Amino acid sequence: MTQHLPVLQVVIPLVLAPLCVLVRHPRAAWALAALGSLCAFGIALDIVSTVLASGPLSYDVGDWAPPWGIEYRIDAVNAWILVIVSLVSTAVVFFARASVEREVEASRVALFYAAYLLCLSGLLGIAATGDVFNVFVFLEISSLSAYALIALGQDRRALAAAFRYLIMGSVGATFIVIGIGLMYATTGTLNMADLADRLPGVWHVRTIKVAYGFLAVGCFLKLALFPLHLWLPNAYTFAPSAVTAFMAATATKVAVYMLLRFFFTIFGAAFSFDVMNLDMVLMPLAVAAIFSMSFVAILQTNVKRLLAYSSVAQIGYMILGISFASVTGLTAAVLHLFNHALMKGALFMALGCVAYRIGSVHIDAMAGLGKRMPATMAAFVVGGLSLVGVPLTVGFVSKWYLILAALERGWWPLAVIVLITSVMALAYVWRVIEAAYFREFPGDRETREAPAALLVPTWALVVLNVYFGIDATRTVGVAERAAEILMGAAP
Amino acid sequence: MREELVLRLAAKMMAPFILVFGLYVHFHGDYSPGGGFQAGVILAAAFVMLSLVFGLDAVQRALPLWFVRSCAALGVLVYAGVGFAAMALGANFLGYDALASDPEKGQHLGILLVEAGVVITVFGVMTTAFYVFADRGRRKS
Amino acid sequence: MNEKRSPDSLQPPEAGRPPAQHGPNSVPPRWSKRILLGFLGLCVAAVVAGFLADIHGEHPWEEVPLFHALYGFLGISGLILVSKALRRLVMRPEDYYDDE
Amino acid sequence: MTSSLPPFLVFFVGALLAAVTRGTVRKVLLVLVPVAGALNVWGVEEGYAWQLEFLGYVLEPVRADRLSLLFGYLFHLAAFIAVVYSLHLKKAENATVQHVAALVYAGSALGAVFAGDFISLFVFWELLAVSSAFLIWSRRGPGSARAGMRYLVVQVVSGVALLAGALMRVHETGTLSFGFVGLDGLSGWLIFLAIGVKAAFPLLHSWLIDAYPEGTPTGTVFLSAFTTKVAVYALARGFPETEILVYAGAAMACFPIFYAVIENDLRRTLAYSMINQIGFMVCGIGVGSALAINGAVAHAFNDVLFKGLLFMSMGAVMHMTGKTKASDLGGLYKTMPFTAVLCMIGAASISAVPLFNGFVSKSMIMSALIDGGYMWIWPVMLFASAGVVEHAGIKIPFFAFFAQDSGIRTREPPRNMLAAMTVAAIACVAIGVRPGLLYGLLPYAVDYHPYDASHVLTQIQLLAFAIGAIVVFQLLKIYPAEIRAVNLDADWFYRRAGARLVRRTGDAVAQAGVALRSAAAGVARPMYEGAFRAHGPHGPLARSWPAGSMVLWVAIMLAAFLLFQFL
Repeated sequence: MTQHLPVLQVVIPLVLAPLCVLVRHPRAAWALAALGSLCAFGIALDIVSTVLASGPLSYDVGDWAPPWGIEYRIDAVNAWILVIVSLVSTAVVFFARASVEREVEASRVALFYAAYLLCLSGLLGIAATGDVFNVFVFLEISSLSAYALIALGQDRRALAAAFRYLIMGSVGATFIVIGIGLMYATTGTLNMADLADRLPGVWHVRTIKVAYGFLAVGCFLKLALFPLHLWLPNAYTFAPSAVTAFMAATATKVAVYMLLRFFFTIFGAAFSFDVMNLDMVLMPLAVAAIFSMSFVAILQTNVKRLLAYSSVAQIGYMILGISFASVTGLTAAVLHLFNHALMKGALFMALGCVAYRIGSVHIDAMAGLGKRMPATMAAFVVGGLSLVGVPLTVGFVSKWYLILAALERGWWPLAVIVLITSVMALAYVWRVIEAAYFREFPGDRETREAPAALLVPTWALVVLNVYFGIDATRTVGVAERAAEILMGAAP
Repeated sequence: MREELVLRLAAKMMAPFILVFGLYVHFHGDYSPGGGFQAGVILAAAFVMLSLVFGLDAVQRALPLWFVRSCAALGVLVYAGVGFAAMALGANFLGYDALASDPEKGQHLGILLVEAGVVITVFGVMTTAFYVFADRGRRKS
Repeated sequence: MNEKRSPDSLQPPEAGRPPAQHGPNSVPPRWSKRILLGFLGLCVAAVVAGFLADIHGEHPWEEVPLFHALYGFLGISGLILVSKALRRLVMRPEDYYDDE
Repeated sequence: MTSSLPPFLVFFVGALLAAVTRGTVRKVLLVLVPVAGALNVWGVEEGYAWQLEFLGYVLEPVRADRLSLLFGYLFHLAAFIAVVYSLHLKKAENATVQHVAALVYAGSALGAVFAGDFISLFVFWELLAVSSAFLIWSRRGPGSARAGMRYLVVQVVSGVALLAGALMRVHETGTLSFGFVGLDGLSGWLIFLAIGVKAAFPLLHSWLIDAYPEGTPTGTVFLSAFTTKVAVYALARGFPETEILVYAGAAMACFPIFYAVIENDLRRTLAYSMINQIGFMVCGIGVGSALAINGAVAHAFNDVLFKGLLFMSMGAVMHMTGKTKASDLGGLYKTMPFTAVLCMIGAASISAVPLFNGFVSKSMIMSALIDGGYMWIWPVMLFASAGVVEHAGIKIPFFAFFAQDSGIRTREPPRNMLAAMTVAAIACVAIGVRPGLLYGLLPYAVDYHPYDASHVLTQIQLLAFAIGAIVVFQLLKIYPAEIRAVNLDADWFYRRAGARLVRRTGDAVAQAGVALRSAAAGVARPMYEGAFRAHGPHGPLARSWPAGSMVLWVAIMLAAFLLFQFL
């Protein structure tokens, strides 16, 4: 049975999704979603340990041998992504039971979980597959279900936000499929490993460079790289709390993974950096993203929106890590994929707790909550500190590697920028803390602590934030292995 | 339109043929142009036509929303079920060879069943989409 | 503009309380006289003892007789005068920062 | 001894327990924590170390040598005194927050002096900043929230500078170990700057003046003991014999005394006095000889005692009367005689009167200056030590307890406050009478005898005539009167100039933005109006306009990317 794990990882959530539609009962649908997430998480853990112990796994769907058939190929890089996605999904799904009951109409809850499972399986599929067209198919599965999930938000503007996301997402997906098509036209293959073999022979062909351009812009759009991030703030702000936590922690991460796969595994680091000068493209955009989006975040009054802009800035850190074009830089980027998923998951879930009790995540509505909802706000504070990069949290580990990579490359101004923007992060996190702890609670509202059903998953992620901040050997080990694979230094 | 005798009669007569043609497109999909996606749309088209002529309510009495929605889900299960069946018989996921004693027959059977899943899903999704949109317009007016 | 104002005008008037400013004569008179006399005795004793004892300086300036006494007196005099001058430069009303 | 715990752990565990206990149980616990910690640290011997691996580097969260052990003993003593002093706190005074923050703060200070590498140091450095900020916020007075925030920002910036310097150093030397740093290269300067902020170097000092008087009466006692002393420790470890420190120390010792003369708030006067005393220590570290380092750390030890005593006596006054301004106080000796006497012991100690502890450490620094050949710095420091008499020796006790009777009638402070002050006073006198108690702990072997006739007599002459000058000026009515006022200091640059700058830049940016927008509107309006007419006010296409502009960006990106590749 274990040899089927790579495909089961993706197929189990995919099969459970229609079951959710069939059973229609909200709690039963939730149970199926929880089952799917747990299975995916368990399988991901098994896969990652296998991959680390004995090298990449390969699975031929339908017994068609690659490069003709579809191959699922899992090495340290995507095993890691599978862990991130399924871990966050598991935490969010336990959080979602109470949160979704409050925020989504009862008649739609079953459909919600169906879409959730589809989105999960799409994201896992993108990560697991070794076939570029399959990437596109799973990208569409995850995106379409994501649009539906976002549209389920309470606010009327959720629909408009989902629609804009749909347009932008479709443009991005189209660009990616155009890129894939151009690659296929030039090389006649869709298998990643095969493409990697054949592409060096056609580096000089213009079609390949154009394909590269389309893939780059498509990925930039999907991962919300500044200035193509415009769809993200609204989508995150108006989606149901659980969806925001899930999407923020996984969707953009998987898009970054796509970028890494396309540019490092398929085209190769040499082509990306020597021929296409990818580092020179990415670095200014990353710096602009970090600076301008951190600044925008400082000025926000809706905390969900604030964190959404912060996400764009944090994506800037990952891209910055990639732009260093070194193993250390990629380690930082891959590490931050995981760490940022942990912190943003925790933060958005804490906000979900606030929304559950107060119904608003406006900064003024959070005044005095430090006393009324101590556990929730404590979770927010720890998550926020992690975002700032305070030692003993995962944020510090990421920043540490980013700065090391900057210094290694001799670009110390970038190291300084990373430190300065940490202070900017402190500024926007502080605004929330200030409201929660230093302002008086308006006396006319009765507010209690969020229920344990919400707090337990939130704190689970918070604890992981601290745990992997202190004991970073495992995460750093995997990230380094992944970075070596991507740079072509290890199989 | 309910009073238009010619239309009502023509629609009633055409519907079975459309359905049969849809099934033909499906079953012949592995040898000639066609397949699950097209067949599903053709099947759905029959009901779309019927509801245009006889009204949404009449069709929904025969084919309620919950049924078509379940179809959408069921088809996926059929598809994945074939995959799992192959897995249970010792092949990889969707490895049709294992479905029958003769690999070639297995391929036939597998593709047919998978396409059947696709037919059911596409039919369900198309009809659901039509229902949802048609319903929306009706409520507003 | 503030520099030109006299220090007293900065005082907020407070009715019903003795003025909060402590002038030089605010030491209780009877005690202060005894303490001052005792203090004067200490100064004299220190000077006399300084001449009697063998004072070995480490710094060249310490060769000057009664260097420490003179330095202490002049130093503090200078300190007080300079501080008074400094006040003209840096003093602001108490609520200067309140409108931050 | 391997059975010892890391010193900071005792305090952190204590803080955790203090957070969940109440009433008498917590009081017992609070007293027990420093005692248990002291017993623990007594068992720690030189060479004790605790290492762990982090991100591929060997970290040394605990590393004991004579220097860190001395500070370890000191911080336990200080924590004990300050904890006893704060036992009376009630719920209304935010007792839980204050107690927990104080224990974390003391534990972080211990962690910092035992930290063997930069990362551990940085962690404790930031913990110090955050935990101590709560001691300021807890006062909840007008301005303390803002002052606490300003304090925290400065401290965090210091931490960031430390981290940046440490990272560059790792990159240069490949080791994280915190030993001698020196001022070569940017990394050394960054670390120097980070420590300098905490040590209140001139122009970096104003956070201290700004924040300490805003703390709670008990909180300021903690504040006075730890933050700056950690900085002194770090300087002694990383920058001994750095010549610039001699001059920086001289400046620090001198400029605050002028401010102290005219400052009305007595706790702020003490804050200035604090910078002045740190000046002596910094100066000693700059000289760098064995005698000078001994003098500097011995003075740090003593400063914690007598400055703590002075802050405690002013805290007691503030606790009982709610006032700290010289212009509001006076005549309190009638109702608070014990406090007055204890305050005067502190004043005598800080003024380096023979038989008090300030004398035995300050003379070491003065002698070391001459031995080191700093002939022109010696008179400056002598002037500074005469200045101490003026503000801390005379002004503090005089205006609070004597001077003109303010009419305030109160009682002695709570017994725990008196007890804490008594312990500190006894320590001051004990070290003053028996310097060997302290000298035995110093980093280098000591062969220094403060009590020879020459030293004692010259010091008495200096002090007596310095006081004489004050008396004369008082009698001649030239002495500057106490006036309710704010004195501008370097904090003006960020509180006023900075605020103005931010405001003006903001205005300018806003204006530029308006101009830019109108210019852009001139170009974009015709296009926009065309689109507007075409699609109508609420047409479906008008609503998707933002999505359109997003797609426009996508197109621009693609075009730019391809152009970049083909040009």
